[in-house]
Amino acid sequence: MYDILQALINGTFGWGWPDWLIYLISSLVVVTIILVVAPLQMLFFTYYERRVIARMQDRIGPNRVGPEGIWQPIADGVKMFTKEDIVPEAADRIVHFLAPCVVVAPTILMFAVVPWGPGMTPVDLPTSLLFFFAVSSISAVGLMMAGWASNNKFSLLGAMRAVAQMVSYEIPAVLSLIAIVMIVGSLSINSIIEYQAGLLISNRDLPGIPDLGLGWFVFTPVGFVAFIAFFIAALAEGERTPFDIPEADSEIVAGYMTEYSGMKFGLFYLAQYVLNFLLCAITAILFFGGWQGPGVNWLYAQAITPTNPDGNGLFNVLAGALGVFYFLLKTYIFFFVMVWLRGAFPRLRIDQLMDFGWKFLIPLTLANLFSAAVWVAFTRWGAAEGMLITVGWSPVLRWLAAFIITLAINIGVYLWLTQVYAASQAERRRVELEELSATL
Amino acid sequence: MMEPPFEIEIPRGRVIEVQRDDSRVRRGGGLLRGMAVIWKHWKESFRLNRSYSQIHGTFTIQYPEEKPRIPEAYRNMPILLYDDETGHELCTSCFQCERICPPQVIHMTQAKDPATGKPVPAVAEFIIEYDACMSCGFCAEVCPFDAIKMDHEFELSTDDHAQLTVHKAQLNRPISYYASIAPTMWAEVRESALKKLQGNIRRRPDVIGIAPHLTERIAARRAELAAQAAAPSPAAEPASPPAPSAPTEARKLTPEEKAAKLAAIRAAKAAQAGDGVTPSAEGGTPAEAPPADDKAARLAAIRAANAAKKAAATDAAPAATGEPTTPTPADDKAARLAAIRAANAAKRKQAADSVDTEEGS
Amino acid sequence: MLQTQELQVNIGPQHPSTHGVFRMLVTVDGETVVDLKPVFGYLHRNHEQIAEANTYLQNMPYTDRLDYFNSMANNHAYAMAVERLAGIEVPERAEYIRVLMVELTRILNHASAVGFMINDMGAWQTPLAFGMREREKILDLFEMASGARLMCNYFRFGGVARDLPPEFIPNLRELLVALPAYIDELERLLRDNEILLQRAVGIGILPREVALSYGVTGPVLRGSGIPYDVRKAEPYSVYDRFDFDIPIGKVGDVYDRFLVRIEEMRQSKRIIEQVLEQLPDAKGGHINPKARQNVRPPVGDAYARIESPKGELGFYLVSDGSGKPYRYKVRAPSFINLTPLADMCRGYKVADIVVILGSIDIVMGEVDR
Amino acid sequence: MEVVVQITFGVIAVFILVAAAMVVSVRNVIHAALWLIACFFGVGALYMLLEAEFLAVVQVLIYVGAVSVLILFAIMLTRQITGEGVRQLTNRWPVVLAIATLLFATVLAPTLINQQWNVPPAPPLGTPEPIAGPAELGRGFVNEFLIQFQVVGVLLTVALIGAIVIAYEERARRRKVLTLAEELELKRLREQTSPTVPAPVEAEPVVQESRSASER
Repeated sequence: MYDILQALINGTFGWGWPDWLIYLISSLVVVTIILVVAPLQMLFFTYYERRVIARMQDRIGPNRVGPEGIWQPIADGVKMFTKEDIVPEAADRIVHFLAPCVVVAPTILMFAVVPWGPGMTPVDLPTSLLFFFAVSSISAVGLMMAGWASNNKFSLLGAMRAVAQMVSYEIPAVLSLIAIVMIVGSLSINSIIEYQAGLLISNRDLPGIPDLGLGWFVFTPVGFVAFIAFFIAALAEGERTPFDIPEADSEIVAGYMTEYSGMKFGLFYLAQYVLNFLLCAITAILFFGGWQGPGVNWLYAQAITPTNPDGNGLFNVLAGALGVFYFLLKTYIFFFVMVWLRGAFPRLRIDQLMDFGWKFLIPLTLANLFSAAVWVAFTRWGAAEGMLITVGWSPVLRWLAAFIITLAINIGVYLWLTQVYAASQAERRRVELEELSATL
Repeated sequence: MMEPPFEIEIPRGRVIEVQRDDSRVRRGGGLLRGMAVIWKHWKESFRLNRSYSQIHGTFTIQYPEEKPRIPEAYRNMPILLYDDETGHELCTSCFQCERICPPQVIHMTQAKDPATGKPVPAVAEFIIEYDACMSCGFCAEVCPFDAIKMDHEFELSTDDHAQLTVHKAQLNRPISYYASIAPTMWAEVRESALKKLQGNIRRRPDVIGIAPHLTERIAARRAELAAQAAAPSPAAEPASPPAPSAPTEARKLTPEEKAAKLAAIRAAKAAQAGDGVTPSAEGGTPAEAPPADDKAARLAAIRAANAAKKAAATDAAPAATGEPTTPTPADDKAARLAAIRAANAAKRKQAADSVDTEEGS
Repeated sequence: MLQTQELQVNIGPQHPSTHGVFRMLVTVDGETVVDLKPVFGYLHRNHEQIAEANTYLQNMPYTDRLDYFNSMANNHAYAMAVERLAGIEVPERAEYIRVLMVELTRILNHASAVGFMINDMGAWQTPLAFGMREREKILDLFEMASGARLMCNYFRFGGVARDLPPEFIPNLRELLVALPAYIDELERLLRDNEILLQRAVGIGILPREVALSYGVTGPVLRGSGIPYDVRKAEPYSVYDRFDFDIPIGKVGDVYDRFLVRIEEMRQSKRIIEQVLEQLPDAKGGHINPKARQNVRPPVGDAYARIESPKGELGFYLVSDGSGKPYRYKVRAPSFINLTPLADMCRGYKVADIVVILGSIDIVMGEVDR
Repeated sequence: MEVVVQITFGVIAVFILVAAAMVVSVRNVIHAALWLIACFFGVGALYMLLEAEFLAVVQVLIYVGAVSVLILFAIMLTRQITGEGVRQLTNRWPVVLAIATLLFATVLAPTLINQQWNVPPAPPLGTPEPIAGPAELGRGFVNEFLIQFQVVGVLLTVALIGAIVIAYEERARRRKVLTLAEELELKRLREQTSPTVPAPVEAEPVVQESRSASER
């Protein structure tokens, strides 16, 4: 945004404004856009989810307010705003009030590093991926505050479950990301996206591949396993079925939201849906190339960029539009999958969820980490790093070897883990009984 | 590893053990299969489906725009039928429905001949408490005259609870309405119902038994017809509607004449009161009163009935006879009511005494 | 070491997954259930006492309200009891219609019971929506025949209220195409679902001997592996003329009950097909023309039981020769199946309680009466 | 620009100090924990101000996201939910304050006196790049500080195992409640192992055990 504005104001118009003013203007513009876009995404997502899940259940879904019910979320919002705000007598008023804010703020902050299109990153941090996950972990504190301040058993139980779940599933999420970070060699989201140019194979793994913006990580064995693991972890972090235990209405009513009403309740909803959007977006970015897609890179090459200040501003708009289109399309498809899962599955029990996370997902992602190391070694290392086998191999051969080896490792580990996981559960039951019979 | 499922033969069948195979190692195939099922539903849901044999497609009926098809037998709330042509109600107030009704929500009073005070096979007031009705349909089933039927109307919601106590005027529906919602069911009973109705009409004097909202119109129509018949030629007389009452009598029903007639009836009744032809003499009042006055008349009737009941309960004849004198009647209506009350109380006392003596002997 | 405190949690009476106004006073140790006290009676409507003040026929619509999912089955048991008491013959055709209706009821009850159970596991309504879709179709049929969807009030002493309307049989035949497709789809959706297996296998085990000692009946008993079905044990109506199997479970856990219900839907469909074959040859009309509805049975008592979808449903009537029952007693399967709940839940997790409750398949209208 | 940075620093520093003071002075333990989180945030902001983004992010990730949640968990699991706790400060807090100030002064006074302010020391030629970004940190971990890194790793693993050992109890001892199926299974097992002993006598403890569990 900053570079475009600078090019526009100082280049096109030639006004020669000072840097800090342009910086301030661009910051304000970006913040405004984010603050507008985030709630809009949430509104759209609630409508989208309800319509899609209704279709899955042979229903139609909301279709009364506006054409095809498109204004339904607005009507819901109006309802939320006009509802009475009830604070329980025994609640801790200040914390009760602060909790929704603490939950919502990080989700909006996370938007700061999400690139919407080529050159459309609000804040281009070199450690943006880490920033994303660091900030996302703050909302756990907000959930704790909500659960504790409500002074309700169900709330506290829900908050504990939510936080335990978020903390546990952050580990497989981050472990699966580390595999990607190892391959890319950067923590910057932008460079991860740039890596995924090419056609089925990344440009950087195999130079000379035509650039259609399709060199996505999901086409590699490492990326695929990381994608599955990350998506499962994202479901748990976003409290989506089958991991929506914190708000399991059949057990603990509405979890940490039980004692909230009116717009405070609405804020929790906002946070949840915005978080879901961001998790879908980051999945699209990391494994499906974000805004990458056929044509975007070509358009962007002719646009005004720091490296190419003489470009045409029109191409900025075109590349941006196409990039945003690809990005949102992928994001919405992932949200569709989330809704699809919600339509299809019951939910796990809390101890089963922890079992799955710690005993299956984490070993799987650890093995995937090893695969990623193998991948890097085969595709990039030479004699200098001590990788003597691949000396003299052509890039195609190296890539093929890496692909086959990592595929074998990942499939093998998956099959073995499922077996071990099942056996461990059966074994546990047996051991339990043995111990019992020994003690009694 | 898997044992063959357990099975034994029993007469005309087997006992089979369900196949669990839950010891198999699972790798997520079941989840994917479930997702495939849901995907199919999602894909097919853009097609509208109303077929019984299909399990995919959207089944939703968009309610206010699109009404569900209602089978003939559907029963919601009871209604009363009247004949389209004559306006006569089919109900004869036989009290069958009142007796069978499980939640006891049907209440009715029998009509009386205003001239003679004798009961007429027609209903004076008919009340159904829709709010407590359980729509069981027994009333329609037991009705020997097919006068009470179950309606298909289901949009009964209201913000006024009192509206759910439904009176005869709101319960009345023409036969043609019922024939349109349940043609075959009506066709089955049509013959006998109409035949019985003809029989009953003959025993109903004047406008008794005519749907209340039609009495005015019918009176006007009769007056018109009578005027026609009187003016051009007496030959037109047979063309008058098949109402039992003569058109000459109908002409009397101008307001002044009606008042005169009422006075006459009152006198007659007062004379008859001693005889005690029927315990519910006051039941005749609502039928005479025009529909606008309906409510007040009913109230008076209920009040009178209550007073009579009370009087009977006190078990002391002097007290009962003395009671009518205490209120000072402002108008003749009140006076008449008081007279009826007193007569009733006296009669009930007599009846009770006779019962007592019977039981005693 | 890590000591946890025992905590009492009230689940219900106003709770999303207690299937009505039902309260469970749960003592938990962490997430483990130490003790559970079912508290019910919130829906008590004095059903039996009201019935003793009503005439025999007037009670028929009240039986609809016992287990409002299976009004036809309730009607059947009550009609059978009065018929036994008053010695009323039922024509053959009426018996076939009765069996047809009760088996349709069984399908709709199991479809929704499975759906509700999966809902309690946390599925977002989908299996329930599919079950409700088939249930709606069956209710359409009920509406055609009896005039009402839920409170059918269809049975009369000596037969049924009306004969089947002409459009009933074609619609039923169409439905019989959809039913196997629905059941197969349900199996595909859930049977091998790893999450369902995790939640259902080994949960809420009701061992054989315990099930017997509690007097549990219906799919819960059969899920525990005891092949007891009133339709086979004491064939009433015309059930001795049909071929059908009795599915039983192996372990007695939630999963077994789920499978037994699915298999029972298949068997009910088989029975309906046989009814359709034999119905045209059946003698008699839809009701015994000599049967008086306003019965005054001779002094005596009678007990009639049927295999209702939820278990053995019995009506015990004592007549003193008047038009009203002197004593009227319902043996409600939901109530008796609910009694082992505390034992079934002990030692499992809190989240399992609702699943176990869902797998018992209760209707509070029948439990509290 | 410098002025803005100075002002921002001042604001953040005051915020941190206030938050820290609140941590030790509020009555409610949960509130204290929440103030601690605010304090951590302030430190993260300071890092950000110093353009050490990586450290700032890691500060948030570890302290706010993990450590504080752990603290909150610990408090909620061990204390009454209502949180009305005792006063955190002792009666003699001025004494403690004085001692703390004294110690602080003894450590910091020489530094403050000897430090030459405002003059950044010129790096001698040939010194490596300062360790700032994640790439440099990573390289540092696996090259220069490999042994330290490994030792810390082992230490953490040991701590992890220790935590498991502390938390671990035998299942049978931890689980006081048996399910119905387990009870019967046990009974059956017992009958198999000791057929000589009459079964009812053996079975009785099981029943009693279960009953006592349910009565508790």
